[in-house]
Amino acid sequence: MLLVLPLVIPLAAAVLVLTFRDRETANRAALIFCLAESAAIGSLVWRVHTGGNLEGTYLRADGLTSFFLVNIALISILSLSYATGYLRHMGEGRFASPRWFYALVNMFLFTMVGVCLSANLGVLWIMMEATTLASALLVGFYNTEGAVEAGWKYLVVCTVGIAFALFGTIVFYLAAVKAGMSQTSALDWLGLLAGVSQRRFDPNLVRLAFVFILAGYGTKVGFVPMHSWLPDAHAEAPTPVSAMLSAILLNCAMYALMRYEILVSRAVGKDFPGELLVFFGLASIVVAGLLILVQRDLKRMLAYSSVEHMGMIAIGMGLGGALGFLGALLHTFNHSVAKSLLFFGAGSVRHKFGTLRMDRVSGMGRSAPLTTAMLAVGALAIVGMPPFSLFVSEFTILSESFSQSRYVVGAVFLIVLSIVFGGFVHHFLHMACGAAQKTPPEQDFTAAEYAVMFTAGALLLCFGVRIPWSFTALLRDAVSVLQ
Amino acid sequence: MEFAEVAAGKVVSTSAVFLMMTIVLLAVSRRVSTAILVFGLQSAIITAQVAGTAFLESSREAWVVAGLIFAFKVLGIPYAFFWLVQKLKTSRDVQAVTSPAQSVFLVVLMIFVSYAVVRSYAFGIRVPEDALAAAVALILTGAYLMVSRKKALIQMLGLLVLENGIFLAALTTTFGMPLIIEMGILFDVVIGLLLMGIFAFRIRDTFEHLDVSRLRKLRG
Amino acid sequence: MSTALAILQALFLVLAAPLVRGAVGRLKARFQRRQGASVWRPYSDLIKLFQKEDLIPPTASWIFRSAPRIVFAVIVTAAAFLPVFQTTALAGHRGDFILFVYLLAIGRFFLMLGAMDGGSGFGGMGASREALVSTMAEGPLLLAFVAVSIVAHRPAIAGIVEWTVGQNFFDISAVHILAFTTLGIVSLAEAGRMPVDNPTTHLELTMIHEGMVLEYSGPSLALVEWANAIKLNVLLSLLIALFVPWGIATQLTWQALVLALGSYAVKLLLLAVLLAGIESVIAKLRMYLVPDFLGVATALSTLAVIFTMIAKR
Amino acid sequence: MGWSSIFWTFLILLGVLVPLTQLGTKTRALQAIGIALLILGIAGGLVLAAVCLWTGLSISIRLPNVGYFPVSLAIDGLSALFLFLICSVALAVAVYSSSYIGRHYEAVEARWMWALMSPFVLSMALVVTASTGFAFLFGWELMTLVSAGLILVEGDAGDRIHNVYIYLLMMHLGAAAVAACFFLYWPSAPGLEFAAIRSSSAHLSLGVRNALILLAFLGFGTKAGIIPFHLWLPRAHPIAPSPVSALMSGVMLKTAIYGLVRFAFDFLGGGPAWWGYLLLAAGAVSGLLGILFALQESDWKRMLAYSSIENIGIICLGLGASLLFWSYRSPAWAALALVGSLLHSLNHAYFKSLLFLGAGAISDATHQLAQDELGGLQKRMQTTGVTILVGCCSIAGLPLLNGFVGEWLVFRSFIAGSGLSGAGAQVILPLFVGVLALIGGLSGACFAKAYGVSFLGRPRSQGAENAREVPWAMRAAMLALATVCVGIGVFAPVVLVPVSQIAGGLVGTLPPSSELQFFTVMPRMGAAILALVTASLAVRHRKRVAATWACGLPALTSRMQYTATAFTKPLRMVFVRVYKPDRKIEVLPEDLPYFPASVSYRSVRTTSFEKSFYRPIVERVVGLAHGLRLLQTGNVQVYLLYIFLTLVGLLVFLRFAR
Repeated sequence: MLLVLPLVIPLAAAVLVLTFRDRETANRAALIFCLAESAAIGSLVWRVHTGGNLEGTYLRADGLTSFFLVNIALISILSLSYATGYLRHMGEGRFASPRWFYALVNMFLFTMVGVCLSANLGVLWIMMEATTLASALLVGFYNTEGAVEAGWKYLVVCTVGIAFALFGTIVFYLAAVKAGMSQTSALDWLGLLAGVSQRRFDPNLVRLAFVFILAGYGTKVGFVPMHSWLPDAHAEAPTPVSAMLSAILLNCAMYALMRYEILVSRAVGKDFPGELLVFFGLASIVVAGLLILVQRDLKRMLAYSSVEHMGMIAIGMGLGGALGFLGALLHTFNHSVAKSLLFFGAGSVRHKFGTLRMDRVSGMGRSAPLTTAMLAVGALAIVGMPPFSLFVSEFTILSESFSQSRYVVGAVFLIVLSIVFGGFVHHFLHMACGAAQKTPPEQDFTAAEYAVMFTAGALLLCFGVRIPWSFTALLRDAVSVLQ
Repeated sequence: MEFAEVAAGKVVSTSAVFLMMTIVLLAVSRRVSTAILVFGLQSAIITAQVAGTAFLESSREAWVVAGLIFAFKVLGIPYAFFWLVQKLKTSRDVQAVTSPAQSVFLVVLMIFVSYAVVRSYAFGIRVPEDALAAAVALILTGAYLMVSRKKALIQMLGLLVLENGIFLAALTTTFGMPLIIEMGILFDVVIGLLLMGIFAFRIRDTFEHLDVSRLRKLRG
Repeated sequence: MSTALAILQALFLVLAAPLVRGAVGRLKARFQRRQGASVWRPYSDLIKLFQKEDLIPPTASWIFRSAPRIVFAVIVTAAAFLPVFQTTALAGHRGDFILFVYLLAIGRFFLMLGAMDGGSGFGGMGASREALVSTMAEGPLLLAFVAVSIVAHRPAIAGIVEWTVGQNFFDISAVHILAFTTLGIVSLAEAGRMPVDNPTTHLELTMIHEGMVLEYSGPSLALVEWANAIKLNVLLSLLIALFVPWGIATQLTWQALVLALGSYAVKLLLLAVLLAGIESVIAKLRMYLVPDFLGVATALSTLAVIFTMIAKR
Repeated sequence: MGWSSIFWTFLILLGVLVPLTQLGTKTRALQAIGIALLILGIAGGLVLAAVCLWTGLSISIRLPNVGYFPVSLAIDGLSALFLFLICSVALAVAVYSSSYIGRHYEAVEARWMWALMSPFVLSMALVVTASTGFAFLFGWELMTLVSAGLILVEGDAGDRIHNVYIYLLMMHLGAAAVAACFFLYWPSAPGLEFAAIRSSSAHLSLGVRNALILLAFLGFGTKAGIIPFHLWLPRAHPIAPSPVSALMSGVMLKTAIYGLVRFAFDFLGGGPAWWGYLLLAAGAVSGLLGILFALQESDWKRMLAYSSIENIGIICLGLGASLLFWSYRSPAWAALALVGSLLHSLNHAYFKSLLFLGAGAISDATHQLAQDELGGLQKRMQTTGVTILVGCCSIAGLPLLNGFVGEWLVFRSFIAGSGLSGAGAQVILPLFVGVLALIGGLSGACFAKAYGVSFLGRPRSQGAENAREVPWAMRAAMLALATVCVGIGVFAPVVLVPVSQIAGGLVGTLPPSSELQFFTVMPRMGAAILALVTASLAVRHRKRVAATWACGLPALTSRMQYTATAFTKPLRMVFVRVYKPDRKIEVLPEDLPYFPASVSYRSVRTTSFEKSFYRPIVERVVGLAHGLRLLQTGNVQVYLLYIFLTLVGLLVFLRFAR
């Protein structure tokens, strides 16, 4: 029951919310459903923490699941609260009204929760593919030229990528079957977990499977050079969706990779998947870090920054070790909070200045001081400055790389951090400072928007100074799954 | 029932050759409708293979899968494609960036590569070499179609071919995955195509063409 | 006894300074086949100036009047570091020559400030040129000290003197010759003598020291001039003490002291002759050749330090 | 127990309460209480540091872990010295600001200023008291960030932004190097507690040790503004509000020195001789170029910024000498040189912050900082003038003031270098006496010019003409700092004793006590000079105020005085190779060159480091980024191709990796 509830609620919400034609009602209903979903997730997580893993046929929940579910719940509450204010300018249209928006968002949420809860590698794949499908329409929601283009590219590139992941899944299944496992348990998580440690999997097949999985889910995570869809989709989607894409969808894809990493490293040793992850992580941070320097569109820059941070998480995962996993997970969470804050800020900038071109915005500090302050917090956090939380997680990952004497990884990491810092600070300073621009008559921001941004900022600060005890427990459970 | 078993065995073993032929046909087809028909044919061959396997293994699940594939990939999807072509009112040309001769050359090369790749693995897992090679070749061809054809519809088709290849690979190596997973995958494919169809309409409406290589506003 | 003598020798340096200046002037005049003024003339100049009134520009602040007094005070203090008749001085410690050099720097610093307080163009001009000269002179001055101190294994002026007295004159090393030359050049620059500065003209193209003191009159001018004379005397005595100290009293007996006084007077006279000779023979350098002149001193002093490596044992 | 609670109070006051009182309310009274709390907190820190410094007490407190990383603070001798430095300067700055900020900024800006200044001081205190790597880096990054915020509060026009940007970027690069320093210890000292780092240092391989010192040099050198990593310094310091400039120049740079000493001496315990040569070379270059650039600046704050580079150079000379002595196993002299540079750090903090506060007072009174527009201020601002004169004399290294103390110690250790066993070192080290003397001479010229042009003679502008003395709080702060400068200059042993204890603790042997005795001469000498000056001043003379002779013209005008630019012309011509000025002379009208209606002359000095070192690097990085941008073609087919190629690449890797 606990396992099914987090899936049923958004599904029901998606259907029900379509019946509310009135915007306000739709807003309220969506929020209520989201809170209900969070409560469901909360009780599930509590149950897992106190009573151990929950196992079902196709669904299950362990520490890692809990961690990502908490992440999803938090960001979706923030995004939806932000959306209630953000959508106020939206008219009615086919597929383009608030109720459709909420319906699609709830579907999207359903698929992501599904990814985390799946107990079967096949179901995992199905849910991953479903995330693409559910979010594609959201990316193209505005139906402008850019949105349609981005939506198409997103759909095509991710579907192709995911197709390779399917092939990888099949090869892994093959390896399991060849190792003598029954057809029913060869995709099942618990079965496989027992299998990889007790049976001898053909290492060649496992490696082949992992390569395909990496290319496939890696596309969804946004590893360079499979990241091409990401800046388009994140920049063109409505802001709350951008936040969800960057802050939780990428994490879900990373979650899928983590699951495989666990299995593969037990089957063929941790070096093989680790090295590949570190390689793609490095490629991602270097390329994305450099591209951040030359972006003109705020949301595009944020999207590249997501690529960069996914690279960091991949490095943490690939390095492994106590700190590597810890850092990767912590960074997953921190990045999602910081990135959603930044996307919310970007949404406010668009409302205020009517553009996201960073070279056309200036004097923001004077005309929109609160937004600027929030953006500043987000920007400082995302470049890994204390006292914000990403400093801690980046420190953790770096510590692991140096403790393994991986000096090159550490050095590249540090240099990229500086490049990204340069990029972000350059763009931000030029937006925030200078004489105030003539802006269109004051757009009133709703209290909800500020409350959301403030909450995110407070979370960043809080996790940067002291990680709450309850979260540490969550983290410990998750890391114990990974190790 | 000797004969039926022999026939089923033949179907399974020779289908690879037929699939190779469809690949070459896809490479040279210039018209959208031809490509769709070839795809339908390809799906039919795969259906036959599944059915053959189902018969040989006498597995009920496999029969269900065969039925599903027949319903969707042989009938439903080609029909939907034809409907799309009609609705979108686009030119019939596939708008390739390579000439048919080049395409054939590349495709044959891919088939060759597939054999080379498969050989190194097939030995370890003891499966029919031809069928697996055909599967890999399908994957590669699907990828090739997506890269080399500018029209949105053919990209969708390329994706389906790729999917077919993956399915075939699953079939030949493991006699298919659990039924519910297969159904889920198929469901995803269908929904994916539906969405791509929606986007095809939107692209047509917004840009008044279907040439995806001209969608280049977002870059850098 | 020793302390009293130390006070005496410092007082001697201060009080005899105008005489040295007068002597040099007289010798110069002789070299130029002129009669020249009396050697006591500087004293009467000072007395005359002390009796005049102090003219103060309306724009000037307290710096203007204090500067000459500070300059005088520090030069007098610097004089306390020199052994003249005996091998100890009133003040002195390990590393005291750094302090000595920096005391001279205080004087220059305040003289420049005083010059700029006058509010005319000439003060600034003189100060600017003084800044150039003093900047270039400080390095070689200290390096010369360092070279000698390394050879003597003593880090203080008095110690060096003591060590040198114990050596044979003919054992003198190349380091000493280089250091002596350096110190000589620097002394010319520091004391404002030819070829760096011409103390006898007020030509605005060339004047350095005279430019700085142009606005001063009366007692202030007297103090500046006296201080300048002491500086010359101190520098000449320094040359004597560091390089040709033989004859200086190592024990405090009357005979020794008389001998010390006598030999000191002779050496001072010889140096004065040398100085007068140089000033009569050499023309004033162009302003922008002065750095080259001091550059030579820098090079020599660097060489002196490098040569200590060989000269030490 | 009691002392550590003072430490806690210090942290909480500065970190939480003061910013809250400023940003949390708009009540004037509460904000005033906040300022008072800030001053109180800093004073508490000062007392704590003083107790630790003079009694040798050491305190450590442990904060809750952040993630996996322990956070604890400890005050040992070295920390106490730097904490003392930070708190004492910050105290004066806070008192100064209590008047200055209100006069210069609107309410909102003032609130931000106070709200940021308090964490700025705190972050510096964190850096010098941190006893784990995490805490250190936390403070280190925070310090940069908050100071940049303070600069931005002052104003955010286009060129300022560029300067702030360069500041932030270079600081970040430096911080990356510093972070790498700590991380290199991770394999041997997980947790990065200083105690573990210290004990594990002995077992590091030579390669790692060399890498560590190079990274430390890079990282801390950037923060300290060692040439060629100084690019940010003359850009960032002048544009900050004067009290903040005082903190940045006087105090923040010293945290880098602290870091360098911590790593090179405390952790690594000295190393091969080339470490010493590295620092000596860097110190010589920074010292000479720093003061040469300062000499040519006629803006007070830019000049002071460059002079900070010079003083950092002197400190580095001392550190280099110390490392060299240590590598040749004469720890006593190493300790002496270390005492010299530590003391010069302390002294520079005092006179530099004094001068920056003075610059603030000048701009407060005249609304400008260009020396060529000032003049005659001494008569109009007596107290400010005297304090600045003290500062100028100190920074020029004149005896009886604190600048001389540190320099003398460094000089003395150079000379002692002749006793080293290494053939090269025994000549090279004494030769550095010449370098330091040249630096000293140039700084004398520089500050005589600065003070003389601004404070003496006639006023050159209306602003200078109408200058008024600044309020008492500002004067009190400057007077206090000036008193400290004189105090240390005359009674040096007061601070020499604890500092030599610290140096002895680091190096293992106390510095030779016979050398430290030198400073006992200072009070007597000072008394002698003072007596002579007062006596000669006391003698009554007839005085008359009379106009200066104007060569027959009706009167002298202020335009006839030497300007700062004119003053340094001779030196500029001598060091023309260093400056490489771009001169532009424009004579109008052009067809009559001998009868000009107007002549305009412009001379711009572009730092060649920027042209030849930094710009190419930046251009290459940005060029690379633009190149990568082209790969994102926008064509979905190309994107798909990337995926396929990646896959093929991975498969090939798989084929051959086995």
